[in-house]
Amino acid sequence: ATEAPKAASQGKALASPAVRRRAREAGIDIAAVPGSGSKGRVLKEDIQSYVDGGK
Amino acid sequence: MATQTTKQPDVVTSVEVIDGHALRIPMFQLLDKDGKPHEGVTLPEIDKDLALKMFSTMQFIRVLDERMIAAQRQGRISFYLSSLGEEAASIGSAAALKFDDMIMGQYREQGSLAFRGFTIKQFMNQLFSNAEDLGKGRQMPVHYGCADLNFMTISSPLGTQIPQATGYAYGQKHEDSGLCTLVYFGEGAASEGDFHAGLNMASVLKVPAIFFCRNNGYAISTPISEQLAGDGIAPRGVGYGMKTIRVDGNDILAVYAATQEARRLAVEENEPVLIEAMSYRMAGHSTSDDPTGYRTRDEEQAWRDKCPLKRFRNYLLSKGWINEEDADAQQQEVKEAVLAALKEAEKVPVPHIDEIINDVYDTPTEQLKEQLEQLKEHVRK
Amino acid sequence: MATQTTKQPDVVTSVEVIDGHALRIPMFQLLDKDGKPHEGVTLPEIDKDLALKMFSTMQFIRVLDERMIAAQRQGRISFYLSSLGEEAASIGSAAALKFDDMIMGQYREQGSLAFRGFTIKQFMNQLFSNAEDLGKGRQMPVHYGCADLNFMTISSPLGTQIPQATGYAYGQKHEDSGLCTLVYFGEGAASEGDFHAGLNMASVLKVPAIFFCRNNGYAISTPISEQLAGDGIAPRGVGYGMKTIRVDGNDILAVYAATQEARRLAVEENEPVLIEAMSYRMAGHSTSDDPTGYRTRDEEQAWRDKCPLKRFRNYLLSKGWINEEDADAQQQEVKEAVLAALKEAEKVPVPHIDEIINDVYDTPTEQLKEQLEQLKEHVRK
Amino acid sequence: MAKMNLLQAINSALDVAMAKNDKVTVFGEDVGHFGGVFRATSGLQEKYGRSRCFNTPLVEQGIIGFANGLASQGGLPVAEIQFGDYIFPAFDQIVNETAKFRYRSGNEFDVGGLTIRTPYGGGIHGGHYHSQSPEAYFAHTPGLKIVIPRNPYEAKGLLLSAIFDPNPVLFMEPKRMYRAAVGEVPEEEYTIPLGKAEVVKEGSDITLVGWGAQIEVIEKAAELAEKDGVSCEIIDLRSILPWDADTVAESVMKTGRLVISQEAPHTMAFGSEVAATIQEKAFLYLESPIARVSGLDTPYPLAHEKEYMADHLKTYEAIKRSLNY
Amino acid sequence: MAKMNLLQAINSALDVAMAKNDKVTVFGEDVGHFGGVFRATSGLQEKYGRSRCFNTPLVEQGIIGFANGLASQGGLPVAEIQFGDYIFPAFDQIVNETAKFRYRSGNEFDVGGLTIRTPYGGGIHGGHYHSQSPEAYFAHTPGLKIVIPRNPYEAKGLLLSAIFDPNPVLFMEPKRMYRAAVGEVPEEEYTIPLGKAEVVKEGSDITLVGWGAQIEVIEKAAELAEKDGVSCEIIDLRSILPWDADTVAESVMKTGRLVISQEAPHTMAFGSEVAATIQEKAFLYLESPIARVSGLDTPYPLAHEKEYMADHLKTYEAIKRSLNY
Ligand SMILES: Cc1ncc(C[n+]2csc(CCOP(=O)(O)OP(=O)(O)O)c2C)c(N)n1
Ligand SMILES: Cc1ncc(C[n+]2csc(CCOP(=O)(O)OP(=O)(O)O)c2C)c(N)n1
Ligand SMILES: [Mg+2]
Ligand SMILES: [Mg+2]
Ligand SMILES: [Mg+2]
Repeated sequence: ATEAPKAASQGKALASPAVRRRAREAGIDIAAVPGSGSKGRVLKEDIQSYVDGGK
Repeated sequence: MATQTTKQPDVVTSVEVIDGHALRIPMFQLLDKDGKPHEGVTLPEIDKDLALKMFSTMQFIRVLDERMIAAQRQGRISFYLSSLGEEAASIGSAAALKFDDMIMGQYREQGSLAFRGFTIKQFMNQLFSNAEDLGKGRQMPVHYGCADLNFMTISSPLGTQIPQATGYAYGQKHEDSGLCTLVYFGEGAASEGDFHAGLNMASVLKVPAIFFCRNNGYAISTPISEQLAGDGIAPRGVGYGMKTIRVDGNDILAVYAATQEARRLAVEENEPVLIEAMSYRMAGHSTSDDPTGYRTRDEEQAWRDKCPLKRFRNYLLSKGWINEEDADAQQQEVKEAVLAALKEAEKVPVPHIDEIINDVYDTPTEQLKEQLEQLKEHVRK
Repeated sequence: MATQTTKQPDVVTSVEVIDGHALRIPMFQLLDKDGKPHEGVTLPEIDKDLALKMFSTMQFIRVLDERMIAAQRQGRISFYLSSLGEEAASIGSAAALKFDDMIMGQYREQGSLAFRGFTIKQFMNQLFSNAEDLGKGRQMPVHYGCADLNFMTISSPLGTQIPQATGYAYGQKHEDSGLCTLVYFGEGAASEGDFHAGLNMASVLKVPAIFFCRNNGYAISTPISEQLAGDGIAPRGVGYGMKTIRVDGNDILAVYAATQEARRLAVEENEPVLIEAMSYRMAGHSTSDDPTGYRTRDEEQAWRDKCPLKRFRNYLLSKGWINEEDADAQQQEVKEAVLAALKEAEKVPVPHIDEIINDVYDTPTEQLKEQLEQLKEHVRK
Repeated sequence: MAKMNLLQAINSALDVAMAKNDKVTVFGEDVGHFGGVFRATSGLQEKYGRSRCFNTPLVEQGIIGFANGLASQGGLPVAEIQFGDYIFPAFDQIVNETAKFRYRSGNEFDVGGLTIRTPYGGGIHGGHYHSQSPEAYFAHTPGLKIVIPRNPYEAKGLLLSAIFDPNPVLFMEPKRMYRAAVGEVPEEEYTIPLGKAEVVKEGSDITLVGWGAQIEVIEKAAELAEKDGVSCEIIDLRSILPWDADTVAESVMKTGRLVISQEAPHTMAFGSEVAATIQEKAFLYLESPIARVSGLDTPYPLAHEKEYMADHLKTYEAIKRSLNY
Repeated sequence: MAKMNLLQAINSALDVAMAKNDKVTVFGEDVGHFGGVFRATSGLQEKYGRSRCFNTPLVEQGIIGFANGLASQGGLPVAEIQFGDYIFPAFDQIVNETAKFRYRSGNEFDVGGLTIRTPYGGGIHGGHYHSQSPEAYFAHTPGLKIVIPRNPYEAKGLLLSAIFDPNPVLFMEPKRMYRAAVGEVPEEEYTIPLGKAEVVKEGSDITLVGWGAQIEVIEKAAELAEKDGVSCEIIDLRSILPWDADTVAESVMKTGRLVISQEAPHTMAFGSEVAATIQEKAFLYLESPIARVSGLDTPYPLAHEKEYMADHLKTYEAIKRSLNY
């Protein structure tokens, strides 16, 4: 039941709140981060590579 | 339009303090302690078959209780609760009912259930919480119940069955069934608020219910002197405007006759009746209890002399309806049957794990099915 | 070691059905309905000061009740609940107590509170839930309480105060205070389980408590005939082995004398006492209720003739302790004082918002402080 | 169809049920000739006789004990508790008896025919003994169903379902809407399924969950939010037990945000269960913490009732906080 | 210091309290000469007399009603309810009276002197009427304190705090540990603050929260997890009301994960409040959903007690799921 059954809605991200925090701390919009997890879930590595890529 | 209908009381012009013991209620008894009918009494009409059924049920229950106390000591069951010394109260009252009347028990009325036809096997299945237990192994030992025998499943919280009996009897009256409900409870349980609720409502709503109090002197360790200050339970009936009978609970014929009259009042006149049966809890409260800590051996001995089983046996012997050898032989047979059934029941497995979620609702909810699935998955690991 | 101490009952040898009305309890009365003492009675020793205090309290309460019913109709308060017709029961009983005795009310005993010295202003502050209300505006109108006057704050759930009175009285006995607790309740509330609990425990624990039932014939719309089937409440006392007095609740002298005797029994002999005061609820249950839907005008009229205020007034007139003019003038004064106090109280603001979290615990928890802060922030928006 | 207020809808449901099945009986304090203190049972005694609609003595534990017994006999009792605040003396009969009757007996006996009706909730200047919302006290009790309608139409349909549901149901009526809420209600029988939430209004930015009288509060809050351009999805749980977590979770997976608005004091109100379950079911979708707007953790006050209540303004603020998180 | 089991620790606390203040009285069903069915009050009647330690009639609503009255008079009653399963007849006296006494009277009166002791919990083959963990039923009640000790040392210190705390306290004793738990306990008076959780074990990967007998279960689960290299922080709430959300939130902000393990049936157990509150307070730190390990949503069974219980294995599985989320 805790499994994500579908992808996030338009303009929203699939991510744990802790990952959301990391995005906030990095000053980026998490909805823009491509997620590598199941159903496009954004993982903390994704934030990191987005930040690295952005640099 | 309703009107206020308290009858105008008589007037007195000096403070009249009614004493708390203004009403002394006598106890009805037919057999003396040796089983001899009192001079000139009218005995209830009980034919030989019925008398023997009552007697053999008494013998069975005595054996069952003694055996299961032992079984608990041996660690074969977790808990047991006997009716030693009180067999006449339950069996005598059950015998005076129609089979279709509802019985609601407290937990010390295995006699009534046996009288209705609950088999040794059924007793054992419940006591071992096995897959064949009618209650599906969900309740502690002695919490019997059987719809086919019109014996409501027992519930541990004390007194709750009392207003339930009032409601059940209301339904019987509403259906014009000609039936009644008899509800048992201890003198301890009679302290609960539910007792007050049940009796008062029965009086006002005029339902065919018999409130049968087994006054056995104790509630676990608490003697009746610390339970109540009045003259037992019977005078409370008068407080509710309810017809009331006090009877010797160790005299099965008196119990039978009293219950018969109560049933007549209940069914024919919609008059609920309170019966207080005076008896004594011969054993500990349950196998978890040791009464030597709170009462004297002398007291116990005095009551042992009033044994209801011995008393009825003597009566039947004198009447020539039984003889010593047959009675003893029967007892021996029962002993063996009980032991055999016990060994049988021990072997029956526990109920299927699915039963853990059945009967919470009429059908399991989605959440419950999910919880069961998780549980099974967990068990598989 | 405890022993079982039910006295052995007498034995009878035929089924003796005790009738629900086996015990008829008479009603104690001193004054006839015109206020004339019955022939040859001993009146309680009440000096002129006390008699006038009782009378003026009755007058005050009558005025207060009538005025506040009107105030509710005018929309000035949300709710009111009068004691019209029952002034003698509360005031007569309160007058027989010591000031330090505890009184626990149901909600129709403003007379007792006024007798103890609750001021018009204090009444009004409570009725208007304003910042000066001792109860801090937290309860509906008429839920008075005052520690200084030994009058326990009233609680809406019916019957709960009855076992509480038993506990309070136990504390008084434990401290050897020579004091008692008097607890009021209606004949309707006497159906609650808490009634049974409170009276039975009091009997067993022998506490100095007086259980004062105001039997006014109705519980909202429910007449006593649908509340109980026995002879009122008094016979229940006997069921608990408790000393019991039935008194004419509209005869303030009889109520006084009965309560005096009950207090003596309670304090000197640790004998709890049940008093049943027979009276009638002259008005609707509360301002939310209209009794014309469920009872006849004739019935009301019959009771109007038994008015306790008129009866006592006649007695005092005949004794020469009051005269018509002074009594009327006093009444007029009270009317004006009540109106003035009402106008005053209306102007007092509601309690400070901080009071919303005080007294949940002895000091507000951190969570509560946080919730109050959020609330204040929200209000500021 | 007819215009009915919530009381009339209840009365109509009882009438339909009693006409349909003569095992249906209605009883409680003052419910007989008088028709109950709110008049929900008006006319029923006249129509169906004293044996099917009657006053009981004043004893809640007795009313429910009696009702349990009557239901176990095969009756369909509809017991009234005059105020939700006075249901606690019957707590043992409900929690230990009603709820466990079928389970403990291995289905030898059940009280599925039982329905308990009781008015609940604040906003009527009733202080702490005429204003409580005690649903959460019962929601920890497997075996019970708990149902709360938000308007007259729902009230009638849900009550009819409750009466004929083969399980015991606690039916709680929002008393401040008894006369205030008026709507079109069919005069004949109809039912609304138990255990199913309803999406009262669809939206995409935030999910708002409530039940009973609180739905009106939530709707007002949503109106304010819509003015700010926020699209709110409103869900009425309707059943508190068993409750429809899936409908809520689905909505939150769409909106990413959840505000629960409830009357009862904050700690351990039913919103706690909703929040606990939804953070699990829709974890990865949550854009902000699930918020609960509730009464304060105090007994229900009188003078400060307005401040105490979880009103539309507090709910609106919570919506804004959730969106601006 | 002496070795005591949990019962002896309780008995010692009562003894110390009664010796210290003669307003302390102890009563309930069978607590007098007999010393209670579990013998928690053994010897107290002999030592302090029948007026300070006594049997009551068999009526829970009366026991608590009486206790409320005695406390309002200035006494320090310690009332025993024989089993937590039998506390429900007293629910009205506790929820409507005890909890609201001070508030409704504007502090004219209070029952702060009251302590209610009751054994709770499963694991003793007691079926549904000797096994329940009813703390959650009371936790929705502002005005009450609820305290549950996990071992003998805690039991004595917390009970002494409860008895002398100026607020009414419901003190729940894990009966399956009565004799099973043994530890060093000072013979003299000492107290442990109410409303404060304790970090029983520090750790960095996941926070485990529980109370009472469940702490032992959690410790076992943590041992298993540690073998997998998982560092668990264990928090004993000790007080259920008011409860120490800050200590839990702080821990979760560190570990990012939370598992609550509790005996009671899942829906609306106290874990729901913990989860609802912590997802709010520590939202941005959550790496995985807050998980609750609980009893099933059924009455407490007998034959399948073992399967029903939230044991260390189920708790361990939940820890793994949380970490692998
Ligand atoms: C409501 C409730 N409180 C307490 C108990 C624990 N208890 C079980 S039996 C018992 C004593 C009952 O005494 P009594 O009613 O006289 O029946 P007896 O055992 O003597 O037959 C007690 C206190 C319970 N089962 N239910
Ligand atoms: C436990 C509880 N149930 C119901 C009510 C609602 N109620 C308030 S007063 C009342 C009638 C009380 O009648 P009675 O005890 O005779 O007192 P009276 O009003 O006649 O003085 C009822 C049913 C309540 N306050 N508490
Ligand atoms: Mg007994
Ligand atoms: Mg009345
Ligand atoms: Mg149903």
